[in-house]
Amino acid sequence: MTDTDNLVLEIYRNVARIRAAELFLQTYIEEHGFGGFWHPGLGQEGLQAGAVQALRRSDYLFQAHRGLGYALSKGLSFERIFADLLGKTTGTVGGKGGGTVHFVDPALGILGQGGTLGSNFPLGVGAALSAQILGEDRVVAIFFGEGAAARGTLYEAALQAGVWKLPVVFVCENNGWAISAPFERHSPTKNVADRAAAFGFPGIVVDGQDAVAVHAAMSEAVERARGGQGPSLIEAMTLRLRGHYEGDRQRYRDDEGALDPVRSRDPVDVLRTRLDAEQYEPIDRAADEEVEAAFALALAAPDAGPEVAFKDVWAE
Amino acid sequence: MTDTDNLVLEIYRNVARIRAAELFLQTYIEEHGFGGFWHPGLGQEGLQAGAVQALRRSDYLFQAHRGLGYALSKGLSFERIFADLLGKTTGTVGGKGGGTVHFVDPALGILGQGGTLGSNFPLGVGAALSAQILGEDRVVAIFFGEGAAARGTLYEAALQAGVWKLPVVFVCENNGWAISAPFERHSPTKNVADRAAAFGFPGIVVDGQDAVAVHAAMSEAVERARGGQGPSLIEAMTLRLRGHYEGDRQRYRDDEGALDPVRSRDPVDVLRTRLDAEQYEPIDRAADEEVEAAFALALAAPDAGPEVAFKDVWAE
Amino acid sequence: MSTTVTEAQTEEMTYAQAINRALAEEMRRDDRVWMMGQDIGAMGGVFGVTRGLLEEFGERRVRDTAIVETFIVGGAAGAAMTGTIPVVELQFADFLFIAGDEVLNKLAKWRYMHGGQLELPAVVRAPMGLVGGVGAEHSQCPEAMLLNAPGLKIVLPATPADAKGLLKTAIRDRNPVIFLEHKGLYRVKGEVPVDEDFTVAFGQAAVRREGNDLTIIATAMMVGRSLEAAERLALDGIDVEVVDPRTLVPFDMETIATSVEKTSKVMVVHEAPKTGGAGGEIAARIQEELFFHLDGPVVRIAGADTPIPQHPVLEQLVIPSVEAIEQAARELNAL
Amino acid sequence: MSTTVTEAQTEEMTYAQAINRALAEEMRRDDRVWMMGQDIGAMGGVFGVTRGLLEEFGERRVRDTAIVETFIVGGAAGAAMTGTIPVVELQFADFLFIAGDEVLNKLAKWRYMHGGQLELPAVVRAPMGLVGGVGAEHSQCPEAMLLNAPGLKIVLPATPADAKGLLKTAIRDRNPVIFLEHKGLYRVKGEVPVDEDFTVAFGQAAVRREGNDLTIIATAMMVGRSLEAAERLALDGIDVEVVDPRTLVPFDMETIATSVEKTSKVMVVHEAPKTGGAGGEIAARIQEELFFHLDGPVVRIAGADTPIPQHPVLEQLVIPSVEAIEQAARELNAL
Ligand SMILES: Cc1ncc(C[n+]2csc(CCOP(=O)(O)OP(=O)(O)O)c2C)c(N)n1
Ligand SMILES: Cc1ncc(C[n+]2csc(CCOP(=O)(O)OP(=O)(O)O)c2C)c(N)n1
Ligand SMILES: [Mg+2]
Ligand SMILES: [Mg+2]
Repeated sequence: MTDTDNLVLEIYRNVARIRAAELFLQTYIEEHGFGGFWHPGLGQEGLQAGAVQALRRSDYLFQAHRGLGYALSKGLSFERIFADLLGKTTGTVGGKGGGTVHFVDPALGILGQGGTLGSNFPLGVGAALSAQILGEDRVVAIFFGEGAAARGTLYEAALQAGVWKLPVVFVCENNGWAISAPFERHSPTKNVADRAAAFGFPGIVVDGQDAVAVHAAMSEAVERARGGQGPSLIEAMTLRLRGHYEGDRQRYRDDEGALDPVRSRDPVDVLRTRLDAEQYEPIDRAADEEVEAAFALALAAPDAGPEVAFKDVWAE
Repeated sequence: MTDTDNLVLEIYRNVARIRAAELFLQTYIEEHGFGGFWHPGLGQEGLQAGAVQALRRSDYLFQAHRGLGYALSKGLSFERIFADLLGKTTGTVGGKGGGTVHFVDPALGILGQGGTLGSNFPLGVGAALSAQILGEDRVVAIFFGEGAAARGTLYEAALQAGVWKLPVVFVCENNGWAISAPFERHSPTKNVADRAAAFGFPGIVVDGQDAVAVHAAMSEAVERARGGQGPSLIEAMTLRLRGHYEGDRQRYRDDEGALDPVRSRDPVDVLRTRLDAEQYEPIDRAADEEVEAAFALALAAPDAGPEVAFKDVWAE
Repeated sequence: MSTTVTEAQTEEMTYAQAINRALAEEMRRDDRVWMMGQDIGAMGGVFGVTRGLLEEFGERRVRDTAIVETFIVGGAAGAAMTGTIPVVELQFADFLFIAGDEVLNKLAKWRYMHGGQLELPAVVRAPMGLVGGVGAEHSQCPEAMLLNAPGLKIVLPATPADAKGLLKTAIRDRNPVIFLEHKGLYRVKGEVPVDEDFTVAFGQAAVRREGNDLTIIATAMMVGRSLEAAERLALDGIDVEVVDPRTLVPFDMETIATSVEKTSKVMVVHEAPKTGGAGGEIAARIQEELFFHLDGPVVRIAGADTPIPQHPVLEQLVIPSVEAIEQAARELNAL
Repeated sequence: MSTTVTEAQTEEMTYAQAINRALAEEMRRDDRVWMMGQDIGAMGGVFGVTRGLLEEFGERRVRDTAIVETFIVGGAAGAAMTGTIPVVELQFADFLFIAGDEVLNKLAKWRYMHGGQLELPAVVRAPMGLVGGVGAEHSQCPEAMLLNAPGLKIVLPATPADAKGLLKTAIRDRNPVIFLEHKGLYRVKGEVPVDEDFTVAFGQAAVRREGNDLTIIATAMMVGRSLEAAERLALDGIDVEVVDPRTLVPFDMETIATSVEKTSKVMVVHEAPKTGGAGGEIAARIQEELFFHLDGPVVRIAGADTPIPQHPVLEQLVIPSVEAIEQAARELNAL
């Protein structure tokens, strides 16, 4: 197999795993409910896996709220992810999960997700600055939706990152919707990437349904960052296929039946065109099995006890 | 006289008046000190007068902290300006002035200046929105320095103003310095105007030392705003000739002796080339006299009494 | 207690519907009133509070914004200064701090700073408190963090009727008002006066239950929990008075003094963390003004000094339960 | 009272110089420590506090930023999570609210939210308080508005020695610290230990003056005014104890209890407005824990419930004067 074949397979493996989990959770939540909000990433698996694939383990990730694809692709196990979702002590946040969880694993470079949209920007740029100060070879990827791209924190953090040429890649998942708000009615620019000019670094639009294309664009941006040439913004065009959160009835949505044919392509299908059935079928099966086994393990793990609520405010 | 001659004369009158006051205050502060900070606008009189000249009385002004040129050009009298500076009850804020004053006069459309830099942006865009909602024919001018242009509030307010095509003109006085920070070391873009692309509206760079050029650019932007075509950003290139505040020794400054020859032109001189000595000399004399008389009147006005400190928190 | 014009006719509705009703009535009454916020239009708000308002009042007056909290609040301030009455929504009260400068340095101060030449009749609606599994950054009760900024009126409606009546007063007030809706109360039902002139005045506490032994001062969701605790205590002959201040600024010290003079024992109950919470202000003021009427300290029952855990079960552990209120009341009563 | 290692050798210097010294020493001691803020480099800070540090430590560790407060604080949080110790400066403490989300929702909560997996050893230096004619948006004392956000340590140095010792502790602390320097104290001189191991521990109040009749708990610039009032009262035989908590979080209740048990009369003095100020928390806690030791209410002497007027003369009217403190102490003593 060529390197490219290997790469496609590796990306496909994560895309398939994310998809398996997305579908599993969809059913699980329908049957059991969910405390808080679960924001499904269905349809965005390709870009999540493709982009994160371009990072090293030592690179830092600030993920968005749309699903688990980021953390999984960065190396977090399903068992810990599910444990977080279920509020088990075996999750990454020691039982403080449950509801809209905030996966974190410093050893894997997974550094969290701002509950207040846009708070990732200064945090991520700060992490990049830290790497620069320490002379460490690390790149920071900050994921965000096109809705969050309106926050002034993007402007401030990106401006300073641009001036200091910090090793950051801003990854915008433009899925067309911010809850009920369609992008084209809420943006003064055609693309989020158009705004990168204001920060003095490149903004690149890429087909978000093509994981390999996303990986290529991301790799270039990561290279740039690693080489000291500063930040980039990558805007992956995708589409939110389900509600904002699982259970959202989307009565506000007016694009039903007229989904953009490019943006609504299934990223799994797009990748499969590069593979044979003998290649992806075992991966798909393994993914389903992995998800089920991991979920069972997570379910069996101990629930967080009341003491969890009262610790971790302070480092002693 | 032609219309242009008249216009030049009118602008010159304000430029000369601002200059007279700037010089007067410089001496006054040297001799008497000043509570708080006085931020001299010396060298920026041309752009301030030229830009404001393009507004109607019914238009709204949110001024910056650099001097008194904005308020004066919008119609505020010297007597009230000085009364504010001296903390007299005859000022616009009823004795709450003194120190770094915040002139305001709703009847003249003078709506204030954010002490926290960048807070003018949402306020000004909100005022424009208000005009749009009420169906009023008003344009809002928001003045700010190139330093304040880094605030995320510009991004958020300009983005929404761009989407809603609100009648706003963002007027950036790029005087090269934000306290000790030289623009070129703190901006990822060559010009602030380059960032307007991110907001989806035009950004225009203009010679800030040429009051007539500023007036022309501003008039076009005001026209655009009035016609419902939305905001513009005008960046007037100027230079801070004195310290950040009166008394600043500028030990940090490294451009001494190498001042940009275009940006450091005296706006008074530039305007005079369009006039005859017979035209401007009486204006200059009148300006000096006006300043002295007004200052004397302001000085004689009553000081704010202690009761001033405890009122105006609430509208009853 | 309330300056109700006609309470004769009422209708049962939820707290969310009562807010919706107030918005609709005030927008009909006064053309200058308008709204902006995220998802308030076609969606009717993430909590459904603004449903139907876009349809009735149109896009000019009901505006969906981008995710621009500094503009939502700062723009409201600018619009309020120029002749309109903005009633803006932040999706979660926790986002007040994103617009901290606009709330604390603009809305609160700009009238004073300008010698009364500017007025800022804006209302910021901000849903606060626990609602289940939304975590530390979406569950806070921020009232105490606004209380040290003179110039803001702070409203904490605890019932559907109050939600309607207080919001109408907020919209009619010439000062900036932070209107803190409790997310956990949105679905709670109650009788609400239908009269369009029904308002609830600011600075008038409501005695939610009369009692002689002990006074509980509670706000927002803690009013209901305190009433429940009071009912349990009544079974043991402990007669609790529950007072709901409704607004923290202005604050009705008179009603509280009357109650304290009667009972001589006081507890303050709120959901926000104890340290630095509004209970500190209330307790300090009561002991300052009524020290010699007190049989014992003013006791504070409040949230733990932790952020709110994400976990939908754990989150309840860090805010006062009915049992905790009951237990503390028993102890205070036994003094 | 302080965990001073060696106080033997001291040097007279200003509060600003003491802060400068702490910064320099800690940056020499620990390579991970670095700074950013506006004008802190070549200019040495608008109040001259960081003079010479760029020259000694270079541009990598002493960084001038653009006017990007959300990045200054949020970037500090991100950098603190990843192995460095940022000590950032906001030019005025009022700007904490520009970065309200970063302070209250990130620094304060992100360790807890992530089960202790992240640590945020950042220091935010923020100059607060009156300094003369800089107005409502540049003169606030914001401590109370941070106090209801568990997870932040809050430090209020009142003397040059404390400024140095507390800042060194702040930089060595593994938690986020909001370090509130009083602008009105920058030029005040005092003896400061020169030992590089000199630190002042958090949570240890300083008894600034011993006395038997009455306890004044005062912070920041009010410590000096309270001491001055105490000297005047001493002339009339009123023996005042002045306690400076130094840090509000953690809070040294023990030292205060010892004092209150001795004097039975307590006053709390601070510069921020009274309503919602930190005095409420302190007073509430004292009466809660020491009610039966008190001869009368815990009295709060604090700023007026107004913004700070711009006028350099008027501004003094809205914060406690020595006379006001003296007068209130006389009244309390006469109880
Ligand atoms: C500062 C802030 N404002 C609003 C919200 C509420 N909110 C949560 S998700 C969301 C929409 C986000 O849209 P986008 O960034 O496009 O991401 P997507 O959900 O489409 O993945 C909003 C408004 C928030 N969490 N934070
Ligand atoms: C949000 C905020 N940050 C910092 C300051 C302190 N400050 C006052 S003026 C100034 C420099 C402003 O530079 P610029 O915007 O270019 O205006 P100029 O002074 O050059 O006219 C700074 C940093 C402030 N007032 N507000
Ligand atoms: Mg989206
Ligand atoms: Mg400048």
